[in-house]
Amino acid sequence: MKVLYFAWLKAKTGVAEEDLDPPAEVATVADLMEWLKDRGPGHADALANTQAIRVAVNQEYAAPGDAVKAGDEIAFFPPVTGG
Amino acid sequence: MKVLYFAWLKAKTGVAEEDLDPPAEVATVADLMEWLKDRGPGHADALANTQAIRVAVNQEYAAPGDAVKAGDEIAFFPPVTGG
Amino acid sequence: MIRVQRSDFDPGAEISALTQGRHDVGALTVFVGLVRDMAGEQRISSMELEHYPGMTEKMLERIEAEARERWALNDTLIVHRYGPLAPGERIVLVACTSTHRAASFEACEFLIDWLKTKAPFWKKEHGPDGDAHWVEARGSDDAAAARWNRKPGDAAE
Amino acid sequence: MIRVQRSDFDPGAEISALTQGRHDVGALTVFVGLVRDMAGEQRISSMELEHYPGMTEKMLERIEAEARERWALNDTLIVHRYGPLAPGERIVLVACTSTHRAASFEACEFLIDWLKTKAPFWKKEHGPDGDAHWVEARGSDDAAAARWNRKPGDAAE
Repeated sequence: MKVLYFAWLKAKTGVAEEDLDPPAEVATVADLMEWLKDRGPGHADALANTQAIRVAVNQEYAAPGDAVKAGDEIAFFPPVTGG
Repeated sequence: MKVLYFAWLKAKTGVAEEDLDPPAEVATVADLMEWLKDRGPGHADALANTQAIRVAVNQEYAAPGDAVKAGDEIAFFPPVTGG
Repeated sequence: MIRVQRSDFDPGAEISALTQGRHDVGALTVFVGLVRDMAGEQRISSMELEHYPGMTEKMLERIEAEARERWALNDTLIVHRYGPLAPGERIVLVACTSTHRAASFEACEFLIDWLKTKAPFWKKEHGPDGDAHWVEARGSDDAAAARWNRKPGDAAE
Repeated sequence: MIRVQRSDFDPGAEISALTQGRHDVGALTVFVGLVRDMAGEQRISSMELEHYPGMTEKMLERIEAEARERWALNDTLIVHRYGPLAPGERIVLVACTSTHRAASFEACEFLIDWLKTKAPFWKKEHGPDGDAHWVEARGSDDAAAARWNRKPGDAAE
């Protein structure tokens, strides 16, 4: 599973991208966010306010209950501000 | 008084512009239109359908009841179609 | 600024002039109207655009002033051609710059809507067989322009 | 067409490419977004625009396809930059051509409204003292985008 962080989530976690292999019980976006928080204080800080975070699974916007599985590309980022 | 005709009003009257000196009883736009119709069949045809004609007095849109006087520039034209 | 001219204009150059060297423009909206080779079912081989010199400039200036009163704009530009025009040629350009996009879009649409119903231009279309007719004003243009009429008592925007 | 690029673009050239040699385009609406040197009360000395390569293109293509389904358009174009940007620089261009102006205006506004809330770009503003912050999403942008949401049962336009 490839996990990407953008904008201030990248700054807080200190990584742009990581290849991870979470345990089988990590089945949804919400599960993954909880599991990632244990990777360190930077991750915990970045993922603390779930309201402020948008998620994409395989480059499609996803909700907390959506499934994640091995091989997926999961991205965490703030609400977008382009244009 | 300078009278101008544009678009199909110019084609029907056969003139773009004429300097005229109508009698004193021609006091309004409506009076002027009636008076102009007597200038010939072209003028009568051009000015027959008052609904289809817009008028400007001194380059400002005007209504049938608006005053006209010596020295004014009066223009007759169809509804505009620029842009 | 407004310009009424026989010659073509360069949209890129007009846009550049509005934004070049400025750091206070966040949004630019531009509209360009062009001659099509069809009007409804009718084939158009050329067009003649007549105007009322003097009154045209006066009306365009007034429309522009109205836009600048209604919206917070950095700049506005109207360029309108007259004379003979072939299909594919540019007729009119309207551009507005503002700090924010909503104002630039609204003002640009307002300018072209009012111009179409108030500026004294008349189009004559020539068909491929030499037939020609004066274009009739469209009710949809009146309706578009009327969207911007203020009701009595409207607060300034 | 959509393009995501680090380099600047030439609005005049982009407009030309959409209209050159065509006789079926009656209306072109273009929006250009630029970097301002102020954000509210805050002075901006530069900006960094981050994006999500891959997803950005996918979202822009989807937004473009949605516009072309909703309106009768000749063509659409979105060009969006990323990377470092100084005040006065262009960020984004959105352009739509159509036979009629209402479609070109509406589609152009739709494209920029949806792009602003759906395309994965993030702006970081740098102040004159070296301070920097990520720009926060604005409720007014969400509201602008929501105007275009279809209610269930809406007929195709």
